[in-house]
Amino acid sequence: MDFDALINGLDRHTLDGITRGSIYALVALGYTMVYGVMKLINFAHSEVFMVGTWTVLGTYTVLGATAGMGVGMVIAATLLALLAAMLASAGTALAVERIAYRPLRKKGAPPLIFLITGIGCSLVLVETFGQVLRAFFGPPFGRVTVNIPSVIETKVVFTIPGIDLPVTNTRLLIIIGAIVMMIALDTFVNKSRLGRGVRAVAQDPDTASLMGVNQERVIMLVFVLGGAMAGVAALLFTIQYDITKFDIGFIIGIKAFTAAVLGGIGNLRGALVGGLLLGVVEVYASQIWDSSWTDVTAFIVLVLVLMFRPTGLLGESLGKARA
Amino acid sequence: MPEHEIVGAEELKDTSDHDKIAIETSGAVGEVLLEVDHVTLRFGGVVALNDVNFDIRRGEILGLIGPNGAGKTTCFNAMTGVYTPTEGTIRFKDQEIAGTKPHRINHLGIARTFQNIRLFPEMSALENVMVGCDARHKTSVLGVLFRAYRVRPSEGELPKSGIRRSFAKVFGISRHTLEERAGRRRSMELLRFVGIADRAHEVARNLPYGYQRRLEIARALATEPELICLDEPAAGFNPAEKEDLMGLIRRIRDLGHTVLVIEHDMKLVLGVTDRIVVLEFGQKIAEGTPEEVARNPKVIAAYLGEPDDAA
Amino acid sequence: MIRSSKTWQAVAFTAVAGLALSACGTTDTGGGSDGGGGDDCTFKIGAMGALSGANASIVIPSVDGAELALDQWDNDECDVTLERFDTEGDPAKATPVATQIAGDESFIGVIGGAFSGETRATKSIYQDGGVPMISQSATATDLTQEDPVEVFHRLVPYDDYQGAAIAKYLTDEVGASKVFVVDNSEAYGEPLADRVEETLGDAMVQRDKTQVGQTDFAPTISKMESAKPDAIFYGGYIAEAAPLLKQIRDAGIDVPFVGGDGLYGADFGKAVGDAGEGAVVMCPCAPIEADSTFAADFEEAYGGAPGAYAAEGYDAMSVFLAALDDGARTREDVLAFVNDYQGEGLSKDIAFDDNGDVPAEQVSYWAYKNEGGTLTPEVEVKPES
Amino acid sequence: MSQILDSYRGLQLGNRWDRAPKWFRTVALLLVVAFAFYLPFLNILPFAYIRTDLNPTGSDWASVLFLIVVYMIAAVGLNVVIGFAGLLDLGYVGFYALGAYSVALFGSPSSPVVQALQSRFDLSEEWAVPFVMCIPIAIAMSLTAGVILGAPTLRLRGDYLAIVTLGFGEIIRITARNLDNVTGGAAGITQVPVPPGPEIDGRSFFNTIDAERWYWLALVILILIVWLASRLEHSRVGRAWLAIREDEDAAAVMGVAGFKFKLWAFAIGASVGGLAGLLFGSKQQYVEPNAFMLNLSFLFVAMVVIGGSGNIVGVLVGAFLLTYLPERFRELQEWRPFAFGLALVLVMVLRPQGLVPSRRRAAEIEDRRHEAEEAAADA
Repeated sequence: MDFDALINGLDRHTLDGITRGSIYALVALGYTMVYGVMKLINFAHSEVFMVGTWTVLGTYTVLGATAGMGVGMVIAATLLALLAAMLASAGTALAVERIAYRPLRKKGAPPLIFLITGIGCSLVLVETFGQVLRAFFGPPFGRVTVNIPSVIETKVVFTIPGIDLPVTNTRLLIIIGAIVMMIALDTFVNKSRLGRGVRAVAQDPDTASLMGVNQERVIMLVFVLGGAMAGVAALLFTIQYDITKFDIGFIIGIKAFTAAVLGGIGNLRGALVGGLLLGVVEVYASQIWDSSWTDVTAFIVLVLVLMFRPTGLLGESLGKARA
Repeated sequence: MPEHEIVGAEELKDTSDHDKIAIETSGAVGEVLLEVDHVTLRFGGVVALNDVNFDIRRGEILGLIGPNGAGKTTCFNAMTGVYTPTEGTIRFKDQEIAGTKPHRINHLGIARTFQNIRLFPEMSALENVMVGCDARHKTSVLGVLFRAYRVRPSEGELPKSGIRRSFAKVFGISRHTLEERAGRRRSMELLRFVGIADRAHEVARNLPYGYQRRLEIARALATEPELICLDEPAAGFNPAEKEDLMGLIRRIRDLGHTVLVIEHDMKLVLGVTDRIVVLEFGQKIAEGTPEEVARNPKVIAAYLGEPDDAA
Repeated sequence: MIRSSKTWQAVAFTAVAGLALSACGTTDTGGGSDGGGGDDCTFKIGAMGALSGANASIVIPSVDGAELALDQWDNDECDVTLERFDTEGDPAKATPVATQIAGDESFIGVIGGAFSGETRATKSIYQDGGVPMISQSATATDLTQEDPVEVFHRLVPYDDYQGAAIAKYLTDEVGASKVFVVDNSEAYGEPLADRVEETLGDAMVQRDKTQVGQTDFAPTISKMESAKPDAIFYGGYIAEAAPLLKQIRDAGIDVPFVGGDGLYGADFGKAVGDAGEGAVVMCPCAPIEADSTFAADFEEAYGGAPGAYAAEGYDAMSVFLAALDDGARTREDVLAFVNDYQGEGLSKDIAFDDNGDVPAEQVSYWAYKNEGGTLTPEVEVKPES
Repeated sequence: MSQILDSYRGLQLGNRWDRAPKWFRTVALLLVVAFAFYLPFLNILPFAYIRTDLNPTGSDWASVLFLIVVYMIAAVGLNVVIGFAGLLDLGYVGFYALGAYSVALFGSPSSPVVQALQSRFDLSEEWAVPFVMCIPIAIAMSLTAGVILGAPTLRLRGDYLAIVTLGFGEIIRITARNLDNVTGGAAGITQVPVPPGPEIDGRSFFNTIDAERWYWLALVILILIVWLASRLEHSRVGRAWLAIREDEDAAAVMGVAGFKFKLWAFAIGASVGGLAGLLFGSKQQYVEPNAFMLNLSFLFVAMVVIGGSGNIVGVLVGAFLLTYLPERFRELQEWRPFAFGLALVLVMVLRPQGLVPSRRRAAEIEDRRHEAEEAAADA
């Protein structure tokens, strides 16, 4: 155990953790929204994120984007990739809902069945990129790690004065991106008419439908919104890590779900808090021990939190969305 | 506490004898069984019960009445362990039960029904009652698995056929098997007692409303409670059914149970109870015999304010 | 009631009759096939390894190489086929495969296991069945040194040798005195990194562990930043090496990056992109001259340059085929032949010592440099033993 | 697909089985068991087509049968947790791993634990805990783990329990991988002991070649476990679990100690999982952490749900299909996971109650379907 390493670079490690956690938080939103409205763990959500990363790669390939382009091109390519990833991820989420969940809802299946179709969908999506597309198109599809051109070159943009902590442009983008999207989503759910429908269904589906809220539309909406957030996460992820892989979603999905539970599943702000906390805990743990113990530490923290707060740090309430 | 002994199977052919489901009580009729002692219950800022104070005596039928929202069901929930009182105590047979877990309270001897029926919908009527009987059974999980606790069976309990009979004679019969048989038999008796034995094997969800209400009572009786609390048992009944129910409540008392009834319907309450406690806005406003309560101006005022919707 | 009971009797009768009738039609299909006894020379050789999954690119070229050796074999007397068994590199999936091979007498040899885990799980099965094994790429030390079995042989040096060679490369060729050693906590990377650490001694500045599936290596990077190494060694696979190397370079750490043979393969360059320029992969696989006949034949047969362990796969098959040429017709004959084999192979001069290892002086160990996305041989390394 | 299902439903096998005379059921059951024991040698056309070793690269039929039965044991155990008690356990592989590791850690002469004991008590280098003693150790370890995991977490609601158990499974695997001095680390432990038996042809009775003996051993244990599990199902314990699943509050008021019964379900499931893991590790004679990845937990849950959660026969069918089909169709190679995922979605969408549902579950689903339809009609 090496607490010195942790203490000496605490600021640096916290920044690392927040960067990592921002991705978790954005993906966690998808779990939390679907859970809030349907009381359902959407196991295929990790693959919604994975599809987003591939879409970014596809967009860059079509645009011929590479490292070292002009600033205008970089912005254009990034924005296009963002749009494409959000669309593709939202579309995938919606398709999963249509194919795997809606028929079951109509049949009144218990939650366990949704879990299995979710896992099935997840496998189908993973294998689509790992096997099916490879069989038809060959590389880059397949079971290997694929390089995504680093369109935005990593540079130190400023140094936090006082603690002398350099902050790179990609990190800044991830953290700001995550927080902006979170605020936007929170505002949408709390302020807009559609968002009120979401909250109404989350609170009490029966009353909501009596009051004229179309439940099916609300469900579609949360899948689309959750998917779009996963798309944003996918772009930010590729900017920071420059890779994708057919099963890249699996671990991030589990982490994001953990983050959602940690913050209080069903609670948007909980997803942010949970994601950031999980990221920071993981990075701290890798400093104290090494990265092979991060998952153990993360899950133990989760159990401890749940023992004292059985519904997560901020409690579960998409309906009330209170902090 | 009634000790459940495995009732011998010798009277298997006899089916309508209620003595078999009567419970043994350990105390004298008329002594205080349950004491609600200055109980206050608050939820956030709302005071649901305010310094409520009454007791239930062994062998009586006590009515707990009051307008909607008077705190009747809350009082019930406090007594059966669903809520813990903010202040005050509840004693059952001189034992503090406030804050005790619901299943412990049941084991102490209090059973209840629910205002909005809560059966186990996918279990048959018989199985529902058997869950109640199980509360008095002693076989543990390991006992069910390995059946090592053997009991020397009486003649009536021995199987008829050769090998099994000799086996049972040598090794005895597991306590689990005997309890299971006794539970099944007792459950059938109880279903007969409440008058729904004809549909014992039907899934609870498919039973008609009146049957479901009676099934809940049978299930509660199966746990051999000294005190059984009925939460609006007549809700949704027509006058003829209410008449039947009144008979049933009296017969329950005759089996040795003490009965607490929450009811809206004044006629039913006045007709069946020995004593009545009246709540309004979480406070006790009157207590006494049906005649006394019916004459009490506070009660009349409380009930004039609101139409008798259950009638 | 009586009627329904009759129905059931009828059903029961029909079922019994059906079983009896079908029993008459017993045919010998499936199951263990009858071995090629006598002078009949019809045999099978199994190749067992991860033919699918993320690490298939380290295994498939070697099996292709074996197939090539079989195609080029000139023998009218014998009819030999190569059967490919996919284990996904998973020991649990490899055991039924091994039992199958061991139980089928027509298999006279196995090429593999490709990875150490599956080899560890199956070598006692092959030992029980007396099936000679020649592994093209399993490098765990214990396979031959701690727990040897007679049937197991391998064409590659074990981790101790590799660790020493890598450490020597790091100190002598790179000239490093502060090496940062990272591994992937898995059965492959961890022992290799341990050996490197042992040989480096004081030349190692810090050790860190990561895990498979990790994408964010910020904690490791920050440790590197404070340790200020002059070289980095990574024991692990491509999937994690790619993001790790990218993040190292993004952080502005420009010291040489060296990996073990887990990174060897065409996929490395693709996965790591520009950041991987100049990265070094150490491999006990001999370089194949681009203009050699083997390379040309391989390219013609499989449409690509020979990949990881292609030459070793070719050699493994050649040894078995030489046994058949020599007149070996049973597993015992083949095993005896392999134990005493001496000959020149594509990858090295082949001979096996008592433990089943190629003698250290005959091993070739190479450093490959990633140049423009392809691994090109840089220098051969021989540790002093 | 749905037509096949409909015609299958038309047969009403379940009802007919229940109404069949007792002698018929006994005989049929005995025949099925006898047939199961005979399976490794099944060589009669056309039935032999179910063998997995028909093509040259197939896998050994008896070994596959063994794996199927081990997974069946695990699925029956998990069914106690999911099907009977209604608790979602996504970390079942943790118990399976504990079982396998117990026999390896205490029974293998090359395990660090045994070596520590050897040097501590001056024992010979071949000494290790005998296999027979490893069985209670394995069961005790997984049972203890079940109770330790369950006691603080069973009060959590269903979905929270899911993630906590998932984490538990990962913690077991990662700890086994990282604790080199205790578990042998990522390299695992070799020389895991096998059950004792007479030597035949110079090999121990349970060896690596004659997999059918392992299969028979596992089958005997499976039959025992199924028998015990059905005892539980049709007893006060089974009723209590069902009552908790249907209405936990009402059950508590009826005197059912919810927490106690849930913990029992967890402990029973855990020990059965440990037993399955023990068989697996012993047959394999080699235990390593990567054999216990998270996916295996999902696979176990899928077996239970596809087969028909709550129904032991259904669970057996589910475990059989999900283990057997990928082995039978090895020639599909890399397409298998894709096909597997597709099959999961299709089967569940077409038949949410599972292939062989418990009648109660089927009724529940039918009920809710009506509710869903009514709700849709209202809206």
